[in-house]
Amino acid sequence: MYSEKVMEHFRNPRNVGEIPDADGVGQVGNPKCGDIMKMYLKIEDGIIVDVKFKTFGCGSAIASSSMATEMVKGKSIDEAMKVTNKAVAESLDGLPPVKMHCSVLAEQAIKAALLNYSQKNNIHIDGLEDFDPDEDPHDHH
Amino acid sequence: MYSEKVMEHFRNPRNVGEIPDADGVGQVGNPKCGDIMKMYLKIEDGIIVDVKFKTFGCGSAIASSSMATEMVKGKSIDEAMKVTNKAVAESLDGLPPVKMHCSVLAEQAIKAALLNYSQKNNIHIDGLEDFDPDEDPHDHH
Amino acid sequence: MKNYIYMDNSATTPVKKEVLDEMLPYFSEKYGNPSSIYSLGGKSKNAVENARDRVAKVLGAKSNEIFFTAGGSESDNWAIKGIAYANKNKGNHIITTKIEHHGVLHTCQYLERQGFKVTYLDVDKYGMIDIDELRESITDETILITIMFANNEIGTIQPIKEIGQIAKEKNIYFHTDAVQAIGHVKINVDELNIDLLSLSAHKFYGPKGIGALYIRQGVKIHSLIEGGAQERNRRAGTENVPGIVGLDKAIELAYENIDEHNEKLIKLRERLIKKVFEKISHVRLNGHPEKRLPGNVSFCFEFIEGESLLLSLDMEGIAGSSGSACTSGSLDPSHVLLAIGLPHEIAHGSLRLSLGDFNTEEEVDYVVDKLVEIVQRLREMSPLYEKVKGEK
Amino acid sequence: MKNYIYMDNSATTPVKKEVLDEMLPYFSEKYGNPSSIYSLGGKSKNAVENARDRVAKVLGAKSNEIFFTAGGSESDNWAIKGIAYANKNKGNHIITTKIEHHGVLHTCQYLERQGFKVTYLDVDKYGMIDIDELRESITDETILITIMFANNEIGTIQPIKEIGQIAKEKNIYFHTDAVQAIGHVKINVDELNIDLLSLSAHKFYGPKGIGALYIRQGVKIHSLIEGGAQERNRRAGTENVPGIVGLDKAIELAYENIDEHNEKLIKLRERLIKKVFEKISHVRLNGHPEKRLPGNVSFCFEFIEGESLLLSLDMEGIAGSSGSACTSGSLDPSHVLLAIGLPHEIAHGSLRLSLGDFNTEEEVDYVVDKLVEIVQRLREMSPLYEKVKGEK
Ligand SMILES: Cc1ncc(COP(=O)(O)O)c(C=O)c1O
Ligand SMILES: Cc1ncc(COP(=O)(O)O)c(C=O)c1O
Repeated sequence: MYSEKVMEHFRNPRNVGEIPDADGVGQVGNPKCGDIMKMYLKIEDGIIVDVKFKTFGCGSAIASSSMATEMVKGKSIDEAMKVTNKAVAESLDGLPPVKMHCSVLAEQAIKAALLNYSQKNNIHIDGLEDFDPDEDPHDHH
Repeated sequence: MYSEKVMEHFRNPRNVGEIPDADGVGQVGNPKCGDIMKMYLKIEDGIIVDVKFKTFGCGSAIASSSMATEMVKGKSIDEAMKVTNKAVAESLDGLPPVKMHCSVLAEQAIKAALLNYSQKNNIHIDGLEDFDPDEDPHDHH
Repeated sequence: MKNYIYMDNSATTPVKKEVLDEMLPYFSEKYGNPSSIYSLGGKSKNAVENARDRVAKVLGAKSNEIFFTAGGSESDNWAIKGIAYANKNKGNHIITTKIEHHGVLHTCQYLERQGFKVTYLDVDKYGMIDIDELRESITDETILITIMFANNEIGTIQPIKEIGQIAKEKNIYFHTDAVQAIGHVKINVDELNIDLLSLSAHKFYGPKGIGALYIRQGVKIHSLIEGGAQERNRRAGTENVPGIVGLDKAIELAYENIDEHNEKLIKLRERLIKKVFEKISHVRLNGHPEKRLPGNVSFCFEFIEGESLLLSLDMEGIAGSSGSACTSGSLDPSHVLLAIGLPHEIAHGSLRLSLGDFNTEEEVDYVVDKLVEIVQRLREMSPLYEKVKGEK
Repeated sequence: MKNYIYMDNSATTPVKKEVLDEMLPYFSEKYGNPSSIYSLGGKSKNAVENARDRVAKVLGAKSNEIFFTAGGSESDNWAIKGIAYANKNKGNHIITTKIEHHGVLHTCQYLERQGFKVTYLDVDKYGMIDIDELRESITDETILITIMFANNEIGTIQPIKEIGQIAKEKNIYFHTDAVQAIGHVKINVDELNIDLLSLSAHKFYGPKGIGALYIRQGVKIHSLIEGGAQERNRRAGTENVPGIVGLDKAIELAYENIDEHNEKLIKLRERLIKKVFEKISHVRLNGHPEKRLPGNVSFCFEFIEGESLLLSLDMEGIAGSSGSACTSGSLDPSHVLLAIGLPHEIAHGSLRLSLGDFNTEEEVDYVVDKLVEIVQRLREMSPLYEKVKGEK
């Protein structure tokens, strides 16, 4: 049911953990739905120098988190903002249709962490104007 | 589906044929239903000295005819009148329920031949008062 | 069972060795439930999806239009009841024929008892429907036309393309019971405008108890068996994986060299018919002379009854079948033979010999010889034959 | 697939060697159609009738009360729809529970859409219905009570005798889905006042795609699959003879030494439960502590999600199952776990390990060791676990 890539990221997830002095922390999803993702970002000069995640969820939720962290690590905030759920899913060689919401969650977790960063530092990030981290990703598909 | 006895009588039916100068001939059944039995009796001094049959019908119709001829051969008319369809079926070690009408036909064929004999010779046979050889045996069960 | 001659391939067929070999690992080794998440389940899932792809390809359909069932009868019931119940707001009229298999006929009769209206089309002496009669029987209430592809008793193949065309024009669903056709006829559901099609594996050297229903995408239909999410939520029940694998292999073999296979069967069929007509009098061939299944031979021998013929053949080690519904507890002869206009007494003397991949010319010749003897013997015993002899 | 540890015997089981051996001749040698008149057909017919006798004997029923189907789902659909349609003049109310298998639940929901009324009984935290609630939910319109014998997810065994007693008193038909119970529980339909009972062979080491429905003589029921005269005119379709033969052998083996077999399973089950509780914190056992299937173990591990647990187990060569309907496309956790009152987030962390005849103590110990590692690893990854660690 899952691609080899998903399984590989599930088996060996990258960037699991916490960053105690994170510059931005975001959490999306809720336990009722069976998925929660929490992202920690370390940001220096507009560059995401470190990222860690913790996820409660199914195989594709863990793989999506792992892939998303890989995709934003070392990137600028603007570049990170362009990491869409589709890009995450594609990098994983696809997800089953019923699991697409996991990639949505991953995208949102990054954005939630960036939002947190922007609010703490009182800076504006293009594209986060209408972002609501509490929106239910299950409605996206 | 059939007992060994039925199959044996089907394979080697006794008394197949015609009696050209028969004293009584009876035919029952109709081609629409798929069974016709014709019985020929040779009667001397109230004793059935010879009997032959011809049957168009299924395996149990042929076996029932054969068994019925065996059961009346050498018997008096009164004894022959006592050969019921149940007795024919029992002598065959039973018939499937949907085939019980074949034994009814055999009983009726004997009676029809006896009726023919009684009419030709203007004698009374006990038990044939209400007998109607054209009655549909399918209604019996 | 050496020297047994099996000529009842329309009733069922032996599972071919190649088919059984494919099935075997799925009983005790690759036994996982296809709905399971672990790898053992994945193997079963793959096997099921490969089979679905194959069946789709054979029919010119899409994989998501193939649904596995427990056989032809379930497929027929699902198609007809499913369409009827799901579309009763549009109308309550169904058109079928008088010569359908009981899987269709009894389902239509059941729906009549539930308030639906059913037209049973007549057939001509060859068992063919009249396309004009079909056209005229359509009303504003008609929601389904269900007409069999090829008849199981007399082998007649219906003008499916014309039927499909009419159904399409009138926007009515068209189901065909192709249980006897699959394995012998090349079928493309798009070219023939078929919306639903039933098939059953044991008619083409696959196992018993597995079949499929083709349902064109977008067709509005209820499920027959509700429950788990199998078959994309439309037919519940843990998949019969070995059965599905067997169906897969059997349909592959059947269509791999279908032309050769049909040629061989037709040759045997024509030999059998020719020899019987040469050697036995008062015999009729039922069904269409050309538009018939390659392996189907259906005779009526006058003055004798079919069951005693069958029993006699069995005593000689020959398996055939009667058109008559003897064993079903009915005393009426086959509804199909009556529908083509045979009188009862002649319909009672029917014999179907359905040829298959394992039959040979020698077998055909042997069967004809035995038939000659048996028919003669039974006729000698028959009071109906007397007259004919006398008349001659 | 050496060293593969299969603990999903409630999903399906491998066909036992003895069972497959019995089946094999019926594919390619004794392949006759049981409805045929010739001797080859007679062999199939005998095999089918012997199986019917056996199933009847196991259930304390009469042979003519056993009908073969394509599995548990078909049996459930037949029983429920068949009773509903045949008795709708008497009433339109059906009583069932919230924890039925989808084969029952979705059928009841289908009937609701057709105008029937359905009461879904609650269960307590062990998954037990309340007999008084059942009694109170009966109305003058009630025509059917359908309550499962034993639950497939949490293993809880219902008070079937009491339910049967009530149904009998009130003159209401009682159907039980015994798909999980057959092979593990001794059942006598007369003692338990069961009118209809569903079973499926692949749950007790028989093949997939074959099952049976017990229908007490005199019960008024419609057919689900109309057509030929098979199964005494009540379930059409050429019989799946090898499947029926397999069911026969499998049920024989299951009941031959059922006490021993259950004792062994219960020992394994208790070992597994005890060890998990010893070694893993924040874990719950779902279902009834005693009134449960011998082989059923159902846990919820807090702070982790079931699917990632299953995938991790599979990576270690262990097959288990989650209560969650992940693969079915639903995002909700199991309706059974919600019905016993678990909050969503805990229900998501469910794991069912269902033990079977081939499992060993060594396997149980190995699985526990792996579980300890996997649960630890997944919890370390879980943002929910952080808090608990923090709180400690
Ligand atoms: C309780 C219960 N009922 C019904 C079924 C359905 O049986 P089948 O998959 O054989 O149709 C199952 C298993 O799948 C079950 O566990
Ligand atoms: C034309 C036709 N339709 C339906 C069926 C029923 O198929 P099954 O016996 O697989 O249910 C058969 C054969 O029995 C058939 O010949």
